[in-house]
Amino acid sequence: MAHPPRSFWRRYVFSTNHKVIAVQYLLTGILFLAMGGLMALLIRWQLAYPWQPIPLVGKLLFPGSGGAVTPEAYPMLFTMHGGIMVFFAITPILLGAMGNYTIPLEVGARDMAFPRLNMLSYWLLFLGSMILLVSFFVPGGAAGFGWTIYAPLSSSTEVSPGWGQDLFILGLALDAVSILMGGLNYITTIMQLRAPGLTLRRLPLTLWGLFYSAVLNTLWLPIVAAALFMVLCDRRLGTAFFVAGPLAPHSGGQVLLYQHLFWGFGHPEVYILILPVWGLVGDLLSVFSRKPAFGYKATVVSMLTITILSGIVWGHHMFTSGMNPLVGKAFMILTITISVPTAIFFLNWLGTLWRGAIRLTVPMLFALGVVFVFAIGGLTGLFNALQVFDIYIHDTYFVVGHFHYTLAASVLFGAYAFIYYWFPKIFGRQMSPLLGRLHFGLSFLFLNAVFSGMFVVGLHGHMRRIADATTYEFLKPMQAWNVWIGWAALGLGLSQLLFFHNFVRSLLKGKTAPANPWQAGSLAWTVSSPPPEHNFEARPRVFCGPHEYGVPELTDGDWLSQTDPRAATLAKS
Amino acid sequence: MSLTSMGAEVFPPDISTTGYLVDRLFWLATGLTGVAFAAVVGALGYFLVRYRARPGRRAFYTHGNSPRALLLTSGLALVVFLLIDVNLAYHDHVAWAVVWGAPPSAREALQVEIMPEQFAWNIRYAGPDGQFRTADDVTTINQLHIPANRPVVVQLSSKDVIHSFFLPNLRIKMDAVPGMVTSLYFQAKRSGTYDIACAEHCGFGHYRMRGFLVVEESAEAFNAWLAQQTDEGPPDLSWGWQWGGKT
Amino acid sequence: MPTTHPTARTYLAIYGWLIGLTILEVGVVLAGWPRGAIVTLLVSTALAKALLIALYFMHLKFDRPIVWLLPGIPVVLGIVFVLALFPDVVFHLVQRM
Amino acid sequence: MEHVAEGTVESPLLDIPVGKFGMWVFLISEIMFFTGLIGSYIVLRLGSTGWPQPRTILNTPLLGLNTVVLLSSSLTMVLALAAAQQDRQRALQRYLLLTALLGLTFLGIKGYDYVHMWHRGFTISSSLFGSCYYLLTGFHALHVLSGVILLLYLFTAASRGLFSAANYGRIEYSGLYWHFIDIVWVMLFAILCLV
Repeated sequence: MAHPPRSFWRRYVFSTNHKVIAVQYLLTGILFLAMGGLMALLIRWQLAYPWQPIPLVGKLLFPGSGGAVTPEAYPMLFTMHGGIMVFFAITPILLGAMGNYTIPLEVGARDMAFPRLNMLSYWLLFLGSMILLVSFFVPGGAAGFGWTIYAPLSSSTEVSPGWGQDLFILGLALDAVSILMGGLNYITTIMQLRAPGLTLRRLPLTLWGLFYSAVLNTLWLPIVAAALFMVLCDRRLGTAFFVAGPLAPHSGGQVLLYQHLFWGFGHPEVYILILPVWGLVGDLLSVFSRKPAFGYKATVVSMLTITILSGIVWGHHMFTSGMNPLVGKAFMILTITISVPTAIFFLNWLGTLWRGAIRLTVPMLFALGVVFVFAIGGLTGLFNALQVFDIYIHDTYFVVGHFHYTLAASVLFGAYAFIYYWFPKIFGRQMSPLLGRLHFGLSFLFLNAVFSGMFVVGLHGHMRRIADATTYEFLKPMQAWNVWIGWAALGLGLSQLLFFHNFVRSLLKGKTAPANPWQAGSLAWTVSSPPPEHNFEARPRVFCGPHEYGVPELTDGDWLSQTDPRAATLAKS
Repeated sequence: MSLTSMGAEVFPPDISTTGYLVDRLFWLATGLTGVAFAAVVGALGYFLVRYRARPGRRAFYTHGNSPRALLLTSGLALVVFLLIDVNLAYHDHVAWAVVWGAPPSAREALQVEIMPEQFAWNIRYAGPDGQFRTADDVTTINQLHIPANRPVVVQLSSKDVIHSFFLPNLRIKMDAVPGMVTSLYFQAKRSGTYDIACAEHCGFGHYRMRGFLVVEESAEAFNAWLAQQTDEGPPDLSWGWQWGGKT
Repeated sequence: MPTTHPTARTYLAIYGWLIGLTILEVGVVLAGWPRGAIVTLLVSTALAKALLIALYFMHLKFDRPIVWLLPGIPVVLGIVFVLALFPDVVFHLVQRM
Repeated sequence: MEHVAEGTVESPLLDIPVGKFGMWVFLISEIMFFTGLIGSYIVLRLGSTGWPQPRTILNTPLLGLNTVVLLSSSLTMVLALAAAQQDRQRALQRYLLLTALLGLTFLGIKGYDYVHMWHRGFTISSSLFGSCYYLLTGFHALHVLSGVILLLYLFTAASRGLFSAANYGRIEYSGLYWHFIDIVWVMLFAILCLV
């Protein structure tokens, strides 16, 4: 029986234990989630009441302008909001924390395949996030070219001179390396370290989601890393890879090339974040319907199909870019084919609920929330795939609403489902279900109010990334909606306080959690909460899939653990 | 600004000959996906109530891996794909042919070159000789005047970063990319003054990169305006390009 | 684990081929062959050299075929990705200012 | 790359050691990284007019010599692996050191080439070709440098007798990385420096 390292530093800070690293990721992610959320509130304030001083915090944040957002500060707000949310909030929570915590436990391993690489991965993320924070305080302020870093706005120092811009790219590059190292561990651990009997057909769906996500990262993140280095060269070494026209120092490169490289990664990124959520939802629906995941194989194959397709549809972000229109048509057709596998696993989710015995626990509520908001996000994606219509709504709030339904709402609910579900295992204490329900109800309400409002203003042509819609005559009728979205956003922000309260209070004095509070079948729930230093005293042996609920022959409960030898005769997976 | 103004029209007023195709596509997509959404949410709600956990209730033990289940899910998915996706893609294809696929001939159309910079729209007309980048060109800033009921072809490039030429009342936009020439065409059928917006983030002044599209009542009114502009002095010849190729 | 490792003699033979092909490459370029011929020849010699290194030095020839999957996927994807950019390159040339 | 001893692994996807699997996954992302760089170069080149003939600018014989140096280092690397597999400790150390020295030689010639080119006015900002040349070969050189550091570490480990006929995994996996760098150079040499 291994003991944890004695010294504080080796045990809690520079630990190679996947569970400690997961908690480090989780706390970092939650911190940045709060920061990105506050930035969103500043953005919504500016849009609701343009150039008005911000109450309470305005004088502190923008002393130069009497507490109002300035035209120079506004791009920094939305750039940092996007960059922080995607790379330093959602990625650390869903890939960093969920991946690190669940993978070794669920495959029955003592740790990740490469624990030291794992530690390095977190600390690179930490370094990247510190660089990002420093960038706020350098002369010229933080980056303001949008989280998509479109060249040549990003790549020419004539139009974006500040060092904050370089630091943003550097921070992202470090985060990319960190994610790649994490992905290497996830892929290797899931594929090579599975316990005896844990065949690929018996993996929890969460792990499939994490695996596909890691594969996408491994394949496409390096492409954007290369592009980011080229942007840095353009900025500081006088090259012109992505600069053309009068700004270019010599004959110049190609502006569109950057967009291809960026979206070559950028579109898979959507799936990188959503695939683990889909997997988690598949598992949670099964656990809390007390019923095997319906069509497990079809779900796994659908997710694989989407993983493959996601790599070849990036062009639908570029219908107005001046890209060859025939290529655009090909991208449109490829894009709509994604709805086939999506529909299949959606139907499988419904099939899991069908004739189940549904328990509406807090993680289940959030999982159902994902189903609801992802239905909206997915279906509105179809509007964006239609070339002619997309050209009208491209770069408007319709697109913002769409990707917030998929990337913010679904992924956020997924992150909360993960936290509420795994909290007892991670910390050995239970969260308050009452506060959890309240948190879900309010979040659900306000979140839909915010993002559906974005559809409305977007359809009216409200461009994204503009600081003041009242500049335009045609947007005058939309101002009331901006006010509405602003207050709904504040409501959404305030309801997250319930979560923070619940999280901290449960951490300190929540009820002690049993080893398996949810009566779940997968391997992680066979060990104590929190698990021992190296998870399993002996290598577990697996006899069935993770979703053996509602087994008819059983009299002592309705489910089988994956380690239950009776599964050899009773289980069908 | 009151809550009553929230009930405004979904789209800004359509002044183009083709915008109705875009709006129609939206309503069709909304109808089709609305049905799918209602079906999903309906099933979800029904299942949550009907199959909620009650004492003694045990779920139906099935893995849903049978060929019948697979046939059902993939069959339904395929039906959804054909009825919604393919249907919409077809209508998009048809609309594309009109909105983007049939540029007017050079003879009948008014040709305009636009070269935006941070944060203004430089607009150039060919002038009497019909040739661009000559001394009789007419250049304006942020003022795009066009005659009603005549096709207009715009070619775009950019002086510095990417901008996006967005005409919300005509339901079209196209990026202006440095080092490239992109183009779009349209025809306005209602006179008046409308907004030109920049739809691609181009720097801190992005939000105020507003131009004005002035649709003149008649060709005469347009020509009169154009003649007035030439009096202001020689146009800026540092930009502009010769028209060639297909448009 | 497959244990049929090649001998030092095989390695030396492969090395000989690699050097020979390199000399050929430099030779045709310095001799000033026509551009089309150089491109065709050099792309094929480079691919041949890369394949020799992968097969013998990286032991792919002696691994089980499924290991091929690992480098195979990104190589295929990379080629597809670059080819997908080609229509834009051509388009770009046509519309050049 | 160390990994937790797992005892018997009974259901891995591939029947290869964990370290080797991990190295291949790492190489996948490396392949994609260079795909991004080389792909950009191809697109930039095909999309521009008046690209110069590389041999009129670059020192082709010198680059050819450097190719031979790097190919030779690949040979010594596989010979090191063969020595480890046969438990020939002295030969193992010798070949590892030789490989590292050849890598350093490559970097030295590269540095000389850079300085020489730069003084002749061919810099990273002088033309698109210059930008591509320094970016691509620069990133390759960085990979060689990290490979050399890895090799020197392996050499010290070998001097302490850490490898044997039963334990040569790290030599093998590092070799995969080293040969991969070699392949990248072979491609760069042909399509960037010669064509």
